[in-house]
Amino acid sequence: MTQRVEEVPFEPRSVYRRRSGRISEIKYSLYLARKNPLVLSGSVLAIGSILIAALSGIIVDPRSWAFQYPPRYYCWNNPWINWHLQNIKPCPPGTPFYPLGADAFGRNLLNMIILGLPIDLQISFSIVISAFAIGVALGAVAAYAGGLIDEAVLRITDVFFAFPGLVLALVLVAVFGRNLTILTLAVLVVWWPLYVRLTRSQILAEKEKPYAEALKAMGAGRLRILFLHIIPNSIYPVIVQATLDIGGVILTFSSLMFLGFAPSPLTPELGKLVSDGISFVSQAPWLVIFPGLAIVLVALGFNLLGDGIRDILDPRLRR
Amino acid sequence: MKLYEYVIRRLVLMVFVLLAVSVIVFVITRGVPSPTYALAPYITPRMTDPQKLQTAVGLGIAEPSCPSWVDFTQSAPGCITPLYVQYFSWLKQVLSGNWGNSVIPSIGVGQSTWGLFVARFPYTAELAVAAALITVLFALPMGIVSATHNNKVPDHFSRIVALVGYSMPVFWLAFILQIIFVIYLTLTIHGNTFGLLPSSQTVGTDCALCIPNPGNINTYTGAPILDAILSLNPAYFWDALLALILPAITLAFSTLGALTRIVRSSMMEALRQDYILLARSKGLRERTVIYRHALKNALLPAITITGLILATLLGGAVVVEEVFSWPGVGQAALDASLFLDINFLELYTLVTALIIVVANLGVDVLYAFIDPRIRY
Amino acid sequence: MNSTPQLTKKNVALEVRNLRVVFHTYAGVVKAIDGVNLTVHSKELLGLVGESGSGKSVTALAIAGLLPENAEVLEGEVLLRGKDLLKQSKKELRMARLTDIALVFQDPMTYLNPVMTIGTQITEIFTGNLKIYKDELIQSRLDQIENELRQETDPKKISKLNEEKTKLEIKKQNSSGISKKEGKRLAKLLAIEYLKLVKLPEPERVFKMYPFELSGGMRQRAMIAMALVRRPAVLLADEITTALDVTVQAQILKLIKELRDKVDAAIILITHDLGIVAETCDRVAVMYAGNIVEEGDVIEIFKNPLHPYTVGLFGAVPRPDIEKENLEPVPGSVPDLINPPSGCRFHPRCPKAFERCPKSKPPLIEYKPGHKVACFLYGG
Amino acid sequence: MLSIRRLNFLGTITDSTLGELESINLVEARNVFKWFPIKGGLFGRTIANVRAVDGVSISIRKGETMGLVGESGSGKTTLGRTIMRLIDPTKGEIFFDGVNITRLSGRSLKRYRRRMQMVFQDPYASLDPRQTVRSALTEPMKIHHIASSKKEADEAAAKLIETVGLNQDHLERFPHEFSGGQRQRIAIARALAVNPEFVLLDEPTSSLDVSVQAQILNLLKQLQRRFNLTYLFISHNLSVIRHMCDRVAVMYLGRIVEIGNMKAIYESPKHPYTFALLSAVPNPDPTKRKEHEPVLEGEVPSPIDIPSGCRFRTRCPYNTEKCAREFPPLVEIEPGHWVECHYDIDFSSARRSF
Repeated sequence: MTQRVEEVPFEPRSVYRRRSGRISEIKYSLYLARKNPLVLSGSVLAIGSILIAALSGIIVDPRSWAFQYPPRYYCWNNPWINWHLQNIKPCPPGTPFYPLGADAFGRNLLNMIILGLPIDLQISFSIVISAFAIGVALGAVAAYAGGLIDEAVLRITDVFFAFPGLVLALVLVAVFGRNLTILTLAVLVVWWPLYVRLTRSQILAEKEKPYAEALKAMGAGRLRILFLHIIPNSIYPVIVQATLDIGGVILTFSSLMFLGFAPSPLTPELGKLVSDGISFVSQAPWLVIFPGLAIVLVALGFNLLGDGIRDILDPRLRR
Repeated sequence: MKLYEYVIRRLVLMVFVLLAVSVIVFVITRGVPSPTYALAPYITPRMTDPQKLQTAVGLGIAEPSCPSWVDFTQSAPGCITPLYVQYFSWLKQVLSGNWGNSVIPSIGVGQSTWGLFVARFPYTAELAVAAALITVLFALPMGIVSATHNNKVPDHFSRIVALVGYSMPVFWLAFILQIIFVIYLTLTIHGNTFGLLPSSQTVGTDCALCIPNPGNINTYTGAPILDAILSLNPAYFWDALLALILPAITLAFSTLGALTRIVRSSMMEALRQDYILLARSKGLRERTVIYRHALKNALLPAITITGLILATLLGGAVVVEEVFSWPGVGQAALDASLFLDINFLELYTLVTALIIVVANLGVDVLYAFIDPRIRY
Repeated sequence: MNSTPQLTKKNVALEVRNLRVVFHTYAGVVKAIDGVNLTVHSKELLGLVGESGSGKSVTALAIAGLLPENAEVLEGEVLLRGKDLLKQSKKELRMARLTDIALVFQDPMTYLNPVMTIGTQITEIFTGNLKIYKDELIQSRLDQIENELRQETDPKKISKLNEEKTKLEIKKQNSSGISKKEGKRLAKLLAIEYLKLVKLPEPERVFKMYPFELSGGMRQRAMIAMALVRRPAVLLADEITTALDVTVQAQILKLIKELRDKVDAAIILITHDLGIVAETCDRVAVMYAGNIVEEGDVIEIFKNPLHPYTVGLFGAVPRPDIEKENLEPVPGSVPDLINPPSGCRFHPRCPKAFERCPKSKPPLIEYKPGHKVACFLYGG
Repeated sequence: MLSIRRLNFLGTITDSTLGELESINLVEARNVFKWFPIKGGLFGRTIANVRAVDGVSISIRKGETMGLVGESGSGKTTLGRTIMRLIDPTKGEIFFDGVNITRLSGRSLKRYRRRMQMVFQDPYASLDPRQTVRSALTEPMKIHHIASSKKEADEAAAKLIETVGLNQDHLERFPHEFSGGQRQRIAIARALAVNPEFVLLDEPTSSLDVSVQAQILNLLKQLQRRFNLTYLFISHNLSVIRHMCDRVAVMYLGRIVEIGNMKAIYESPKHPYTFALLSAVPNPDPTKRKEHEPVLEGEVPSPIDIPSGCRFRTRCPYNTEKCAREFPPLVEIEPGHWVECHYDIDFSSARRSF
């Protein structure tokens, strides 16, 4: 009935889109990404951190995390070597070979940060990917089946939403012991319901769109509509959420490690590194500052990327 | 459906959610670890084994037919009461207000868990409310300015602040603030250090840096600032306020991002709406257009987030409380999980779950008052 | 200038001269309006017809100074009471919207603020600008009292009304403003009067209702009341019946025709429906791709369309009363306004185009009194 | 009133009439109801029903265009969706080519889905935004196993796209790259991809501009001749219906109040609602202005709370006490022209009273 006459031709028939088709669509997205400073800086940070984490064993000596005996708290070539020896003070940043300084045991802080990165990223990715998979599967089933199944899934997520985030993880770790699998599961348990809700609402909205009905009228089966049309069309916000959550999971996981749930005193992890540095916070603040800064940069990278992707996929901007 | 009908339905649903939470917590805490954990607060080293077994039977954990304490600790068949029976007897106790005793050394072994929780909760509440207030006070203007100056300097600024707040680990920010204020600036007022509580109000926590505060403080509510106001003690008020500032700012900064983002996007959405064009076409002032027409519509999603933020904060900010030695429930929960004080963990989880569910309901009811379109 | 005697230069309400508007989009510069000239007189109903993308709504927004941020007015004048609105400051423009130019849009559901009552949305016009509207509010209430006194027989009520009258008259003499509370009360009374004027049943109740509680037709009436309550010199009605059912549309059009006689406004009725124009308007301007291609008296243009586009438009419309064997629409579609065709923008679709058309733009010339056309077939 | 072939209270067609209709009717709806329950209260009971379609019988003959006209909320789209089996009727039966398809599902329904296709109001929303035109056109062929190979499907798609007046370059593009009229052409091509016999056109031109609308209407007429299609054309635009249809059914609040040949309906309407609708349509001829003609007051009542007796009586200028009390009978006033009204009103003399 309603006829909305779009008067202003905002519709972008851009020069970049003259050659149409799927390839130009991707090209167009890349063009938008290049134009968007958020995505650019975000992807530099995110991809950079993934690369460093992947190559950490090659870039630095994996043994640099171990205690250096005898403690080399004196810095090489340090003019104030005697002063340091007298005060047993961790090596400050800026000393040759120790760009970020060293801790009280003489360990190179930069090396430790590089070695601490992989575990955070690995665990974060595995948590987000599992939560994503569970969420999309359950959300799709709930939204598409409807009725009792939907109700059941919703109520289960209700229960998990009522749990205070970190606390369920604390309880689980406390009860089941401190190993990385348990830690991962503990965070996953509080993380997956969000994806179920998000996917469900997306699919419900998508299901109501006329094209789904058009497909039904055409004779397409339920599964065909769901898998070939509705899920691909509703997945983008979930992907954005996943990108944003990689940073969030890193923060949560490192908080757990910071709070003392690390499996061993030698677990190479950034939150653990911060908590190790606390005893020296008044003499050697860099031991707290730099590992934390590393976390900030990694989390920021993924958050920027997620924000940017959201902007790019924003239909108002796009169509 | 009428509003009260809706609320009743939600309350019924809420009871089920809380029961489910209690089942999960109970199974995790009592079904998995050694059966002796649940007994820890009630047995002393001097007890003989039969006495211990008797205590276990009395608490409804062991079957009366269990031959010996050794059999019990080894979970011999027929010795441990089935979990569901345990659950119902536990539920009965809990509903009558008996949450058991504590085993946390830093808090006091053998104290009543409920009493402990009640003593600590006001601290958490004070911190949570302060942090939520700071969040709203900063996020609202930042989000609005960001939306009205889209893609200009104020927008970039507040987006960056929000993003950085989003990406910063709370424990790290807490230390950075402490390094700046306590170590480098050595800011002290009234002889008190920023971010640390006056010792007279701490509940047996490790508080080496706390400076004793003389003064007549009556504990009316248990929350330092409120007590200071109620006992008309300005010096103590300042001390308590100083102690609150850093932890509250830390918490607020971490929640600021989420709220700013929501306010910004919903405000932008509202400003894009047709009714804004009509309001402008009526010749209204830009101020009226933004603050009366757009903001009222944009407020709805912001309220949801604020409610959620407040609810999670009331559940205790474990990390911040730990770093600032803030004697709230979050810190106690951390200690409880380190010492496996299952009584406290159960109480804590259930209360926080209750707070979250109630907050959600509150937000939904508030919606109905703000948005005339919503009818339940 | 015009054939009809009452439409002399004296009561010109609004004049648009050579208006050119572009939109900066990241795809390029959209040349949305390219030299529009438009004159509308008081108490006249001008129809502005065209298809989507022809620039009719943009023209309305440009007149009201409400173009979005990415729009730019390259040149042109919008003359209202001898002043060029385009050259005025933001504040003066706002004042012009407040007092002289009112807009009514299509689909009032999205144009009315969902969380404010109809009443508030009308009265806020006055309560936010009490200084300007003081005299008008008091005067309108005094008129209302006069009317009521004429009908009232109950002596108690008469004395009450008289009391109010003297009070208001004192306030009117007084140079100081009126209190917010008093302003609100007067504004409410005025608003209800206008809700009655647009024939809303139970205006007092509608005053307190939210937009979602009203039906489409009622919302449209409320929006018209909102526009008229300011007594504007120009009323721009943008596709006001598009979202409505035919029967409700007929009611609203009837209302518009009645109001035209009651209020002293020039009404520009923007629509894509030729039937509505034929049914209601005095004069019509046909727009195509940012240009006015034909303008003139309704009967003249419908009887004797000159521009090939207008002819095509008529050929495309199915009639409710006559059975047409075939519709003869203009082939093709509206051009891309980022790279509009050179010369006459219609020439790529024009069946009668000749070599001159792509070369230069035809001016809008007076083909005969009361009928202007922009086409080289008719000179220029 | 002429010959009165009374139907029973709910308007079911008697058996004797059915026999003769069956052979020529391609699509038939018999006494179809569609009520949408409104849940409420503490336990989510059904507290009311939206009676979108409230006892409708309609038959569409092979090769004709049946128009279905009514205001928003009259239930015309719901009726269309019920006929297409997109939603299940609360009560009543749908026949396609003489076969009752009301209870069919799965594979057996799919066979009929191929023979009946649909074109929607909003062409952009009815196309999957992530699908190229080629993919959108070949998908129905895949679903119904029409093309034996990918190559064959591609060739068919190329032919189709030219049939609707676009060219093969358009096949690789996405829906958002087209204008409204082009999108509707694509949607029409997609409907034709499986060689249907019946096409439901649900307001196919109401979001389009006049000249584009005319192009699409011409295309639809041309396709009907070429492929021997049967149309059910749903629209609120009476001028378009007049241009397109052979027979017209007028719906008001979930019921068909008048049905008959296009000429009969437009030239001598018998139901006061039909007459009001027709007189409300603005005529693009300023010399025929309806200056002082009264218009129908009020708006369509809520389909939740339908007036008793005749549902049009709340707005009808001729309404009497009988209208409130009794359900109006469906009367055949001339062969094929049915009206649901208590009275036989002569509008030509009654023009002023409206």
